[in-house]
Amino acid sequence: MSEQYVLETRNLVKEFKGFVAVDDVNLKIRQGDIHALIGPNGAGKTTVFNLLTKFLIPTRGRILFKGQDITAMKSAAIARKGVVRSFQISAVFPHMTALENIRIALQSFEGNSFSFWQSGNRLNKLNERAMELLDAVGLTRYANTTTVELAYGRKRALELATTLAMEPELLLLDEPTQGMGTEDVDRVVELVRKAAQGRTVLMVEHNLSVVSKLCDRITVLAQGAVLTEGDYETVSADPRVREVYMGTDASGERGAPAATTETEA
Amino acid sequence: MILNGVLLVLLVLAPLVMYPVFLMKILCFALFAVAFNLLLGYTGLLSFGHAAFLATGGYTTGYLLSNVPWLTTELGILAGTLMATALGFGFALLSIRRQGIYFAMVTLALAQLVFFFFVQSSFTGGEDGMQGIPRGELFGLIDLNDNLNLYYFILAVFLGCYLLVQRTVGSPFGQVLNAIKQNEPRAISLGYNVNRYKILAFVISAALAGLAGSMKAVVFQLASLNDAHWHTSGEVILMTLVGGAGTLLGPVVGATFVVNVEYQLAQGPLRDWVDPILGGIFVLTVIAFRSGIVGEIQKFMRKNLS
Amino acid sequence: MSQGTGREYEQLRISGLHAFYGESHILHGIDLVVNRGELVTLLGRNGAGRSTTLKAIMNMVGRRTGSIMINGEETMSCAPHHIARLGVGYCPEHRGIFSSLNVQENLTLPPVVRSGGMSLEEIYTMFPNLYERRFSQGTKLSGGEQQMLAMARILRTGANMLLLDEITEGLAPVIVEKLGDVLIALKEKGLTIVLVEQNFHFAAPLADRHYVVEHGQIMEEIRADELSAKQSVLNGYLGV
Amino acid sequence: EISDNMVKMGYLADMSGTYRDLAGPNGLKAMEMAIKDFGGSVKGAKIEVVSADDRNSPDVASSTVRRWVENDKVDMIGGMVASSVTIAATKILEENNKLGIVSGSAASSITNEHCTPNHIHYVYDTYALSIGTPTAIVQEGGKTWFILTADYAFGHAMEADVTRVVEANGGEVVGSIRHPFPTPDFSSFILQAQASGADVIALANAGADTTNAINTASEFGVTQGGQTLAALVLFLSDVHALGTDVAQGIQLTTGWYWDMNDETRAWSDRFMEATGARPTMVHAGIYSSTMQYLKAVEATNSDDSQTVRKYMMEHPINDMFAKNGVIREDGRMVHDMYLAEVKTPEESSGEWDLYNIVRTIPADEAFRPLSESKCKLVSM
Amino acid sequence: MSMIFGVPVAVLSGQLLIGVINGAFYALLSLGLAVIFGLLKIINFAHGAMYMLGAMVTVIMFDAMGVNYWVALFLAPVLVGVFGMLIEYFLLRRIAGQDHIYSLLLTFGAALMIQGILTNIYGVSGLRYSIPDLFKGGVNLGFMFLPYYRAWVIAVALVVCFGTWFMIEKTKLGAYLRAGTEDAQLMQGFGINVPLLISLTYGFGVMLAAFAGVLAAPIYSVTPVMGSHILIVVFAVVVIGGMGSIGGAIITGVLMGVIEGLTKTFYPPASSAVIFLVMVVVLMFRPAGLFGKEA
Ligand SMILES: Nc1ncnc2c1ncn2[C@@H]1O[C@H](COP(=O)(O)OP(=O)(O)OP(=O)(O)O)[C@@H](O)[C@H]1O
Ligand SMILES: Nc1ncnc2c1ncn2[C@@H]1O[C@H](COP(=O)(O)OP(=O)(O)OP(=O)(O)O)[C@@H](O)[C@H]1O
Ligand SMILES: [Mg+2]
Ligand SMILES: [Mg+2]
Repeated sequence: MSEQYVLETRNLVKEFKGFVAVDDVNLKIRQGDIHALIGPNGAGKTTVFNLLTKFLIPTRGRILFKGQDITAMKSAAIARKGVVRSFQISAVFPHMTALENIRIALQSFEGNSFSFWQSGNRLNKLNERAMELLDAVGLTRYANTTTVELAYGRKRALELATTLAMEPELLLLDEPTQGMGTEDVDRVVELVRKAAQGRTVLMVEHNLSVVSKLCDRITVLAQGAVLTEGDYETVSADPRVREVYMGTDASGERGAPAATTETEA
Repeated sequence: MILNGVLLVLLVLAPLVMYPVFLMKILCFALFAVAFNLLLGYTGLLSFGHAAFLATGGYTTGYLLSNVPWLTTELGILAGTLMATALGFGFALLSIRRQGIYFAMVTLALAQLVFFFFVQSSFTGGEDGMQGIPRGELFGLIDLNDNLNLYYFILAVFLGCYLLVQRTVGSPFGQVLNAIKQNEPRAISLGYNVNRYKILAFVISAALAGLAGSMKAVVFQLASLNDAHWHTSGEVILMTLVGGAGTLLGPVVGATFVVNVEYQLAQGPLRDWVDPILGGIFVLTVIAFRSGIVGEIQKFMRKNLS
Repeated sequence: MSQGTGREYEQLRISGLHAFYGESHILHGIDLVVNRGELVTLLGRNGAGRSTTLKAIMNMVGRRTGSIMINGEETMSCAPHHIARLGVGYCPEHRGIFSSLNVQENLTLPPVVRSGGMSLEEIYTMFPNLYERRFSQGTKLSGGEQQMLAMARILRTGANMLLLDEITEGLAPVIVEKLGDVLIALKEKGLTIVLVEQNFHFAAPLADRHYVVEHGQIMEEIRADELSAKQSVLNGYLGV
Repeated sequence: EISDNMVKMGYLADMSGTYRDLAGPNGLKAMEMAIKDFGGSVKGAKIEVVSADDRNSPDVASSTVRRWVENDKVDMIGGMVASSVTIAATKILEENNKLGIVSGSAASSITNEHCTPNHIHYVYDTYALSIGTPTAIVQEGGKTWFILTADYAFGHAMEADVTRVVEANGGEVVGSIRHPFPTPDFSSFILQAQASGADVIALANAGADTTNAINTASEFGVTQGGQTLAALVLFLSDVHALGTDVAQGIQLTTGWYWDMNDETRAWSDRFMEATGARPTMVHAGIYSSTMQYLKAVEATNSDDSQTVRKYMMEHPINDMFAKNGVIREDGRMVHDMYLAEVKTPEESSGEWDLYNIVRTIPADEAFRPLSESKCKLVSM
Repeated sequence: MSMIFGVPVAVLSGQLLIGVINGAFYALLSLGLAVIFGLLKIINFAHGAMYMLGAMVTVIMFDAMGVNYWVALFLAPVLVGVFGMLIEYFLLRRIAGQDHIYSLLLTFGAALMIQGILTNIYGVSGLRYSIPDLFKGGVNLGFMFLPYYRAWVIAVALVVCFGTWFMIEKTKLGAYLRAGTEDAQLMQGFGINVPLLISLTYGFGVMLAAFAGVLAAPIYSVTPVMGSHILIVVFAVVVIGGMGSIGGAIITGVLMGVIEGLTKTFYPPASSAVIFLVMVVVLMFRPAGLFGKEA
């Protein structure tokens, strides 16, 4: 019935001690789309991500990946099935170099991860691919830098590269451009576009210019429930979306006070 | 490399100048600490119950060698190691899902229950200890009552285990352990079933600790409740930290240092002051040499080379 | 808003500031001045040292040399809590919401250092989300809600100089808009604000002056009225 | 022939742990006093002492003893408290044919299943301790007994011995509790013992467990309730710590008491001068046994363990510690033991004036008869 | 007389009361430990030594200067508390923010030193101290004889526990403490003298241990090693309650006293192991302890 949908949720609900954070959400993510999940702060976007990757257990509802029910699966199993997320707050291995960070991700496909008797040199063949990924996020120079020493924005870039290393079928990105300078934002947009070829992306993003440039389809969440859905034009024209989320400025750049609009032109 | 070679030569020649039983004691504790460090230093798990494995290895080997006449020593040691491995697997299953200090405390609690079992069982000889364990013969051929024979046997086993741990730490498996140590949720999201990795690490560590206990029982020809006491679990933490957790040589150096200091002090004019002096050393380590002896040397070299 | 008219009160003067994290030397001689009632931004690429500058003002970096005067008082030898007591409010990059406290406790946690701060009601009207979740554990809030809380928290203390690090991070456009209004209102009340921002479109219309930071040094100072003239220079630095 | 023209003695004891006050550093003083009193040399051979803290660990004891006898040419080892330490040490002494004189240990197994031809058990043992007190108390009318037993081999052995003695004298053991070692709080056990209604509450434990139990018993009014308290293993240092206030009236068995006669008083005055405390029976035993050993070496002109032990067995001991003490073939030194009662605060004239000696238990009653011995050295 | 599992009800009620009394001790000790761990993230292996110091100081002050019990009840905890603050200031402060395990090593080392030095001075047999005259004797409750002193212990321990709980969970000072442990630097940036707060907290936690020590002095044998046995039991109590949970430490303390008491009645040999059994079972089902918040 739903061949073209990579991911579906059916009446997904998450309650925290009586507080309903996700309220009966039915998502349908089409194969190959870049799908955005937007909405005001506290709408439940991150919670949805957490449910999809089983960092939280749904109170009710079902999750289907390629038609298969994955509601009961564990985090790691879901990741191995090809649903991989990046974190909103940067998550890296702080005392490894950038290169090693990526290698750990690549290694999970190698199937020798329990071989405690093998030499670590077997992993060197992953270096090339790791460097490619670092290059893609502009971190080539920092390949051998210990990750703690990277500035915040670069950690985010690294986090993204690590996620891509997983070659996910469905990529979940939680605010991938958060904390990045303009320059990097553009690079990430390109990166996501490139990464999206041949796979599906579901992203949370508050930078509307990124959303407008990248996304094929947008779901707006508000107070845990789906407010509306459609492409950027449809959604941004919706007065309810303007009211609860975009504010007076829908120019496509990041939200800014009314006064900005003049300077911008 | 050169350093390792020099150390090896020293170890081979050591019994010519030093008392072999004492050297063997050091090797046993060094192996114990190396095993423990695989968890603390390389997986980020603080086990507070490793005494249980040391004691299980010792008691099992001791019991078998005393009661099964045809059993050769290496088989007795193997049996002790296997028993500790099995116990380690049990501990791991019960504790591995707990985090941080809770993990430490569950392992402590389990070890206390094991201690209780040993206290209650008659085969351990209670507080008299299991005494007079025969050293027997290696492969039925080599007489281990000769201190030198036994020393070289223990040295060989120790070196084998040390190399195994070295290999493990650098292996693909070791990389994953390191990742888990640094950021567990991230490792999960990369598709690793972290509990399985932790369990395997725990079991390897328990096996090596059991092996250390088995060999110790053969060396001293006794196994006692002291081995199972929580102080011993604490002692191995101290040895590891004093030497340098997360370094390969650290636990070896730490064990050598602590065993030596304890022994030398107990003999000398300060024999009533062993505890306070050891205490002072621990305090000093934390304040002034936090990375441990080996860790600090490494830091110093890195600084002066770059 | 020109400098040196004399009637202006110099609230912050940093000269020759160097800062280190362990071995690494991050700030290489920062010089800047902020007058009372001014809003200045620190612009720059990732890793330029803007956050570090704010932390250095608070004495929260490993080691510092140089001089930092607050209200004409040298603070290089002051502990962080003394600096806060001089009327400085700091909102860190990583929010620093306390998980052992609920939202309301988080909000009322920082001691009042001066009179004239906002009341709890005012804050809750400004951020209704926080009101709704006021008895939740602080870190159970969504990313954006935590950001609001981090900002709101220092508005209560009555600090008259605010050091704000990336406060629009992760906020929905409506909220960002509202924050802009808040900053304007604070400025009108006479507060001094040092703003570190990635979101130039947010910062540009609010600021009196911009400092461009690169490699731990101030590369350029741009007044609001020079902004259009120097746009290309700025773009060069920011890599737009 | 005295080997290397030197008599080297080792003193091994707990110097810093639970048993410190029993033998400990003061035991070493006692040994040194004996050597000094002997003159510092035997037949021109120097007498030397090495000492070590065994840390109550058989490992430590075993590596120390091994090194002493295998490397450092030690001829005799004294002290030894914890039974695990003693058994480990004596095994090694047997292997190397050196001599051990055990003064601190209580376990009677040391001259029973663990006996060796290379050691002597000098001062007391659990068998002896559990004879005197129960016999006397049962005879005075304490017919029903409740035993608080430390839950380890030593406690179990004591419990069995007491039960045997009580029953042999016509009494009855109505209950017992095995408590973990160590137990910081005894109130629960004391309560159960009170509820049992037994005439006598016996403590088959030692050290801090015993003092804690006695303290609690006093707090819960055990004696006011008409029950008698019998501590089986109680040393002078323990009673001193408890004070006569709490400990008054308790009956106990001891191998020696400092205030028995002029001879003991004279020696313990000297001991007190050196250490600041009155000697326990263990301290006195260490002094005495060292003396006897040196005499034997002198007499035989040898420090060979078998020669010396044989001489010591053939010559009864008569000194301030023992009258007509005899070392048997199993290594047990048998001598008179004493039933003592702790003085009341009114009777006591000073902090160390603690016991009234009630009765002498003759040597042949006090110790396990050879006929019951499991020792391999005892010829049937 | 009615029986439960072969034990008379009267005996059982006595055992329950004794359990509660011992539980009050555990509560007091684990409370201090929970305060120190919960608020400072320090694994205080010197806690047993501080308890011991409380008792030793009480006895020593009495012997040397005739300081009586009532004065000691205040003076000894204060002295030990100040001593604790010195340890914090000169030692623990230097490892702030480091892994837990360093505080464990450091406090363990400090405890060895304190214990060892006192052992060499005072020996291990114990020092004499007697119950204050006011509390000599007791009352017969019918099912048991309750010494007045034990009644006093339970009353005063519970009052102190509740007071501490209230201060930490319900007052502003408590909020500072809780927040300061999560991000000391930021708290300091808000204008709070965090280093001082930390010293005081450590001093306070240690004071609670010393207070328990003073209470123990008249009824337990006072020796330099009296704290080392009780240490890991108290740790177990804190873990079962949930590390960092102040209320949890108190309730669990009492609960464990009772469970231990019941074990002493039904199967005495296991009474030292039962707490660990409970711990394993509890953590099986509640990973963060009975009252702990899951991370
Ligand atoms: N573990 C939790 N316990 C209780 N409430 C929670 C928990 N996690 C999230 N919430 C609440 O659920 C709501 C949704 O949170 P969520 O993090 O999903 O928001 P979001 O849409 O990602 O917002 P943002 O854009 O600010 O990141 C918020 O109001 C938050 O306070
Ligand atoms: N704790 C630390 N240890 C070592 N180096 C650090 C540390 N924190 C920051 N740095 C380094 O200091 C430099 C400046 O960092 P800072 O956080 O001030 O940058 P920023 O300008 O605020 O950038 P961002 O936009 O990424 O926050 C960076 O190169 C970073 O790698
Ligand atoms: Mg979110
Ligand atoms: Mg920054």
